[in-house]
Amino acid sequence: MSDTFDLQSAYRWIEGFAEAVGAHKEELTDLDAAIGDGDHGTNMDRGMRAVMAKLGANSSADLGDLFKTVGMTLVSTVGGASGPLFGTFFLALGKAWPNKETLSADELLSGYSQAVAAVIARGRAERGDKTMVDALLAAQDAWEMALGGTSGDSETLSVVAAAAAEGAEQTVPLVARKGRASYLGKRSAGHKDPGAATVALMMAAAADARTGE
Amino acid sequence: MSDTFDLQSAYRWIEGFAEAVGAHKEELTDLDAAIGDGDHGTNMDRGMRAVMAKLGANSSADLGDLFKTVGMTLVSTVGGASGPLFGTFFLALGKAWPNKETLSADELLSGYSQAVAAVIARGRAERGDKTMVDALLAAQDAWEMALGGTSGDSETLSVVAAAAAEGAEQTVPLVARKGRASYLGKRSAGHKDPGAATVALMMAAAADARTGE
Amino acid sequence: MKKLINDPESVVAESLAGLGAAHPDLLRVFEDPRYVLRADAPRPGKVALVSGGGSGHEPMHTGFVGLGMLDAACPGEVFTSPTPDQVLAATKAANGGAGVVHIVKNYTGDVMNFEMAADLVAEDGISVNQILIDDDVAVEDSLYTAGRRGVGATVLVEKLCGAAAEAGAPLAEVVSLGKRVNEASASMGVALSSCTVPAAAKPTFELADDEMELGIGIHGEPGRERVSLRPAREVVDMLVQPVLDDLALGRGDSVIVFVNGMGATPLSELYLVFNDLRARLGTEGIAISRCLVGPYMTALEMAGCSITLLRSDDQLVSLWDAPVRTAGLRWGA
Amino acid sequence: MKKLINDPESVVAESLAGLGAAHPDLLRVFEDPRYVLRADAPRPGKVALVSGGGSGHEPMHTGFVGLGMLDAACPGEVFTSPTPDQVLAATKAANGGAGVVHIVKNYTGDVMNFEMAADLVAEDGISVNQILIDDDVAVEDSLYTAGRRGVGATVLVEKLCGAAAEAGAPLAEVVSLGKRVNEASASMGVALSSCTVPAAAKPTFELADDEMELGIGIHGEPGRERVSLRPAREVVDMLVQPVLDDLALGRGDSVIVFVNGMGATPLSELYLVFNDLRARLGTEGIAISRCLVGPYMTALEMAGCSITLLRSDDQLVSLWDAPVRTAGLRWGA
Ligand SMILES: Nc1ncnc2c1ncn2[C@@H]1O[C@H](COP(=O)(O)OP(=O)(O)O)[C@@H](O)[C@H]1O
Ligand SMILES: Nc1ncnc2c1ncn2[C@@H]1O[C@H](COP(=O)(O)OP(=O)(O)O)[C@@H](O)[C@H]1O
Ligand SMILES: [Mg+2]
Ligand SMILES: [Mg+2]
Ligand SMILES: [Mg+2]
Ligand SMILES: [Mg+2]
Repeated sequence: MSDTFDLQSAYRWIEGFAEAVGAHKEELTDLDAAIGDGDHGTNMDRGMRAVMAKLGANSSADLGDLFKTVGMTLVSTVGGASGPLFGTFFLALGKAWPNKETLSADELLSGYSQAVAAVIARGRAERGDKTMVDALLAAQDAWEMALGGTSGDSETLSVVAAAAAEGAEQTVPLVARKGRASYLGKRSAGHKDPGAATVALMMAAAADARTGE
Repeated sequence: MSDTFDLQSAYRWIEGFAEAVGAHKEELTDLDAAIGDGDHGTNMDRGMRAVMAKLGANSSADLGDLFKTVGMTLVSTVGGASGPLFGTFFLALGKAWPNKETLSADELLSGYSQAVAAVIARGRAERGDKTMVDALLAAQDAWEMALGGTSGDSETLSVVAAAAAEGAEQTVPLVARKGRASYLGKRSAGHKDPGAATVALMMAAAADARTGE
Repeated sequence: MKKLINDPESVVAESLAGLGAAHPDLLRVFEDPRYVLRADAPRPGKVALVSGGGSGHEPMHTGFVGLGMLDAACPGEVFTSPTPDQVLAATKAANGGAGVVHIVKNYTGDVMNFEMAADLVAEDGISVNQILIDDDVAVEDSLYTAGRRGVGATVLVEKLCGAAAEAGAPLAEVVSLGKRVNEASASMGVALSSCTVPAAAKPTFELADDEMELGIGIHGEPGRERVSLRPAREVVDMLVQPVLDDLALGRGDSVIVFVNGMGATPLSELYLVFNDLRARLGTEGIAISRCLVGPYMTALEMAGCSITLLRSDDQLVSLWDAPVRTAGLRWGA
Repeated sequence: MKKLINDPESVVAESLAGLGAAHPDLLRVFEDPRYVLRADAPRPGKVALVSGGGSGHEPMHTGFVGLGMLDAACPGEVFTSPTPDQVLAATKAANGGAGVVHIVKNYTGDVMNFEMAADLVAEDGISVNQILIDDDVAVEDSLYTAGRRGVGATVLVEKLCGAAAEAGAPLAEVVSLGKRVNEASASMGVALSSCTVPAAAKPTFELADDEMELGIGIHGEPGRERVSLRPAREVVDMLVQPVLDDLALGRGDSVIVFVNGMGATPLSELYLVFNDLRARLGTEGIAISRCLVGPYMTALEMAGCSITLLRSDDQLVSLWDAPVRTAGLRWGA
C-alpha cells in the first residue's frame, strides 16, 4: 500500500461504500426503525446509488471535484438528517482538497478532520449524543494516535475503520440527545445508532479501498 | 299441555325467544359474517332486549296487544332486514288475534300462517331463496300436516320446531337469491342462513313455552 | 379489536354527539328517534332530500347534511339500516312542503325500512318519492335476486340532486335527475383488509397477506372473488373494466370520476390509484370532466378503494360545481 | 405489506401525478426538483408560504397548497425531509417579491435541509424567514436535545398564516403570527397500530392487541410510553392533560381544537374522541371557539389520533374563518 491517496483510491472508496450500504440497507433501516423512523438504509442507499450513477456518467478531474460531486448528490437525493450530514461531510472533503490528485497521509487525516468538524457544525451534535458523530470522532482519535506513533503505516486505515466500528458499537448504551432518536429519551438506550453504523461501513470501505491497491 | 294458547304462553314464548337469541347471539352473527355483514345476532339481540324491557314495563291486555307491542318494538329497534321482517311477523300475529286472550290450535296455526304470508309479502322471498322464509314455511308445512292428522296433540309444537330447525339446516346447500347473501352468488352455498337459524330458535321457544305449561 | 371507543353499544350515539357539537352551524343531531337535520331545515318551498343507512360509512350520510346536499340523514346502528321511525321523523322534520325524496341504497334492509316509513309518511299527507341506488357492478344483476348494491353513486346522487333541489328544482325533476344519475353510474370496489364491527369485536373476514377481495361491499360483504394482491395499475384495470362495460363507455365520452377510500387506505394511495385510472381512461379516449378523490363512503377501517364513473354532461358538471357546505364535502360556500 | 401501489420507489411521484391531475385548478406539480406550486403563483406583492417535509402525511402539506394557505410545498420521500434543491426551487417559484416564509417542523432533517436551502436562497437576494413548529408535548424539551417535534400545530399555522398572507399582511407580521400560534399550541398523539413505510415493506413497530403507544410521532417514532388500551374517554384524558398543563389553560380560556386522525382511524371515532374532549374541556371551563376533526396530518395507515389545542382570540378566529381553497381543506371559496 502506497502512502498516497489518489483519485482511484477515492473512487474505490466511494464504490465500496455504496456497495456496503446496499448490502446493509435493511439492517440500517431496522436500526432506524427501533429508535427512529425506519428510513436510514433506504435513504443512504438511494443517495449512494445516485452517486454511483453520477460518477459513472462524468469523470472527475481531481479529488476536490470528485468529493464535491459526491456531496452535492447526497444533499440533493438523500433528504432527512443523513442527507445534509453525509453531504456536508463529502462537500467538506472536496473543499479540503481543491485541485488535488493525490494526498499524503497527513493531508488525508487533516481533510477528514475538517469534514468531521463540518458535520458537527451542521448538526450541532457533541460526542456522546448517540449520533454518527460518535463514530466519526472515534475514528479521528484512532487516526491521530496512529499517525502520531509509527505514522502513515499501511495498517492505519484498518485501525481507523475498526475504531469507527467500535465507536458505533459504543453508541448502544447511550441515551440519544440529537436527531429523531432523542424523542425517545431513555428508551433510546440499548440500540445502536444507525448513522454511526453507516460511518463504520464508510470507514471500512476506506480501509478496503487502500488495501486493494 | 292444554289445547289453548293464552297470554301466559305467549309471554313465555317471547321471553324464551329473547333468551335464546341472547345465548346464540355470537353464533348468529358469525353465520351472518360468513355470507352477510356480521350483525344479525347483534340486531336481534338488541331488538329482543328492547321487547323484554317494553313488556316488563307495560302489561298487555290481550294477545293482539302483546304481539303488536313485540312487532312495533322490533321494527323500531332492530333495523336491517330482520327488523322489518320479524317486526312484520309479530305485527301480523297481533292483527290476527285482536282482543283475543286464548287461542285454539286452529286459531294458532291460522295466525301463524297469516304472519308468514305477511313476511313473504314484505320481503318478496320465495321458498328456496335461502332466507328465514324457508324455515318459516318448513314449520308451517309440518304444522298443517300435524293438525291434519291426529290434530292438536300435545307434541305438535315440538314437531313444528324440529321442522323449523330442519328447514334452517336445509338452507345450507342453497344459493341465496334474496337479502345480502344474494350478492355472493354461488359463494353463498355451504352456509346456513342466519335468519332461518333465528326462526328455528323462535319456534323452539314456542314449543318450550307450551311444554312448560 | 383496537378502537377509540368507550362502549360498542354507544358508538353511534357518541360519535353523533361529537358531530353535532363540531358543526352546530351546519346541522342538528336528534336522538330517539335518531336523525341528523340540516341546521336551517325545514326550508319552505325546497324539495327535501333524506337519506340514511347503516353507520360506519362516515362521512356518508351524516357528513353530507347541509346546504346543497341532504336535508336530513338517518344513521342506523353500525352497518344496519335505520328503522322506519327514524326515517319518519327525519322526513317530517325536513319537509318544506315541496315534497321529500328518499335516497335509498339497494339493500333489503334499507329498502324495507324506508318503504315502511314511506307508508307511514303517506298517512301524514307528505308526498315522498324514492331514488333507489344500485350501481355496484360487482354483483350480478337479475330479476330473481335482490339486485345490485348501492355504493359510490350514492355520494354523486346526493351531491347532484342536492344542488338541483337547492336551486329550486321541483320534486319530479329532482327524482328523475337522481334516477338518471344512478343509471349513468357504475362502481366496483376492492378490499385489502377487513373491517371490524364494534359489536362483533372481531374482523368480519380474513384475508391472507397476498390476497385481496375483488368486488367488496361497503359492509365487508364478500365480493366477486378473492384474488392475489397485485400492482395498483392492475387493480385499477380489474375495477374499471366491468364499469366501462356496464356503462358502455368509449372514445369521446366524458365522466365524473369518484375514487373512494374504504377507510384505512392512505389518501396518497387514492391519488396514486386516480393516476393509474386517468391513464387508463386516457387510453380509452374517455375525458374526465370532474373528479372526487378521498374517503367519502367508508367501511370503518377497511383498507381498499372503489371506483365510480358517471357519464357526464354539461348539466351534471354545473350541478357538480354548485356550492356545497357540509361537514364532509364543501366547496363554493 | 398490502398497499395500492406499483413500486415502492415511485409512490411519491405517482401519487403527486394523481394529485396534480385531480386539481389543475388549484396547483401544479413539478418534478426534479420536486415541488407543488399554487396554480396562480407567484402572487406579486403577497408574502409566500412554503412548507414541506416527508411524504406520507397527506393531505399535509401538498393538499394545503392553494388560496388562503400554502404557496408551495416540498414533498420528500416517505417520512424523509425534502432536499435543499427542492426547497430552493419552490421558494424561487413561489416568491412574489414580498418575502418568503418557510414553515418547518422541528425535525433535525427538516431543519437542516431548509437551512441549507435558505442559505442558497439568500444568494439570490430573496428574504426568507422561518417559522419552526415544535408543539409536541410528548417529547421532553431541553436545551440539550433536538427539542420537541412539530406536529398538529403545523396545520393550524399554515391555515392562519395563509389567511394573513392572503389578506396582505407583510412578512414580519406573518412570521410573528406563525411564531405566536406555534407557542400557543400544544399537541399529543396516540397510536393503536403501526404504519408501514413502502420501502421498508414491514410495519415500523409492533403493538400487542391490548397495547397502544402514547406520545407517538407522525412517522411511527415511539413516544412516551407503551400502555394498555383503554376507553376513548381515558385516552382523551391522557392526551389532553399534558397539553392543558403545557399551555396553562384554565377556566375562561378559549381554544381552537384539532382532533387529527393518523390514517386508519375512522372518522366516526374521531368525532367520538372530539365528543369526549369537549366534555373534558367543558369540565375545565374552557370554551371551544372553533374545531377541526379529521385525518389532516396522517402517518400513512397508522391507527390513532392526536389532539392539538391552540389558545384562541378574536384575531385567530377570524383568520380561521377566512376562505381557504385547497385539496385538503376548503371553505368559504
Ligand atoms: N444533529 C445531528 N448530528 C449528527 N448526526 C445526526 C444528527 N441528527 C441525526 N443524526 C444522524 O442521522 C441518523 C438518522 O438518519 P436518517 O434516518 O437518514 O434521517 P432521519 O432521522 O431524518 O430519518 C442518526 O442515526 C444519526 O446518526
Ligand atoms: N327479502 C327477504 N325475505 C325474507 N328474509 C330475508 C330477506 N332478506 C333478508 N332476509 C333475512 O334476513 C337475514 C339477515 O338479517 P340481518 O343480518 O339482521 O339484516 P341485514 O342483512 O340487513 O344485515 C337473512 O339471514 C335472511 O334470513
Ligand atoms: Mg430515519
Ligand atoms: Mg346482517
Ligand atoms: Mg346489516
Ligand atoms: Mg426520516
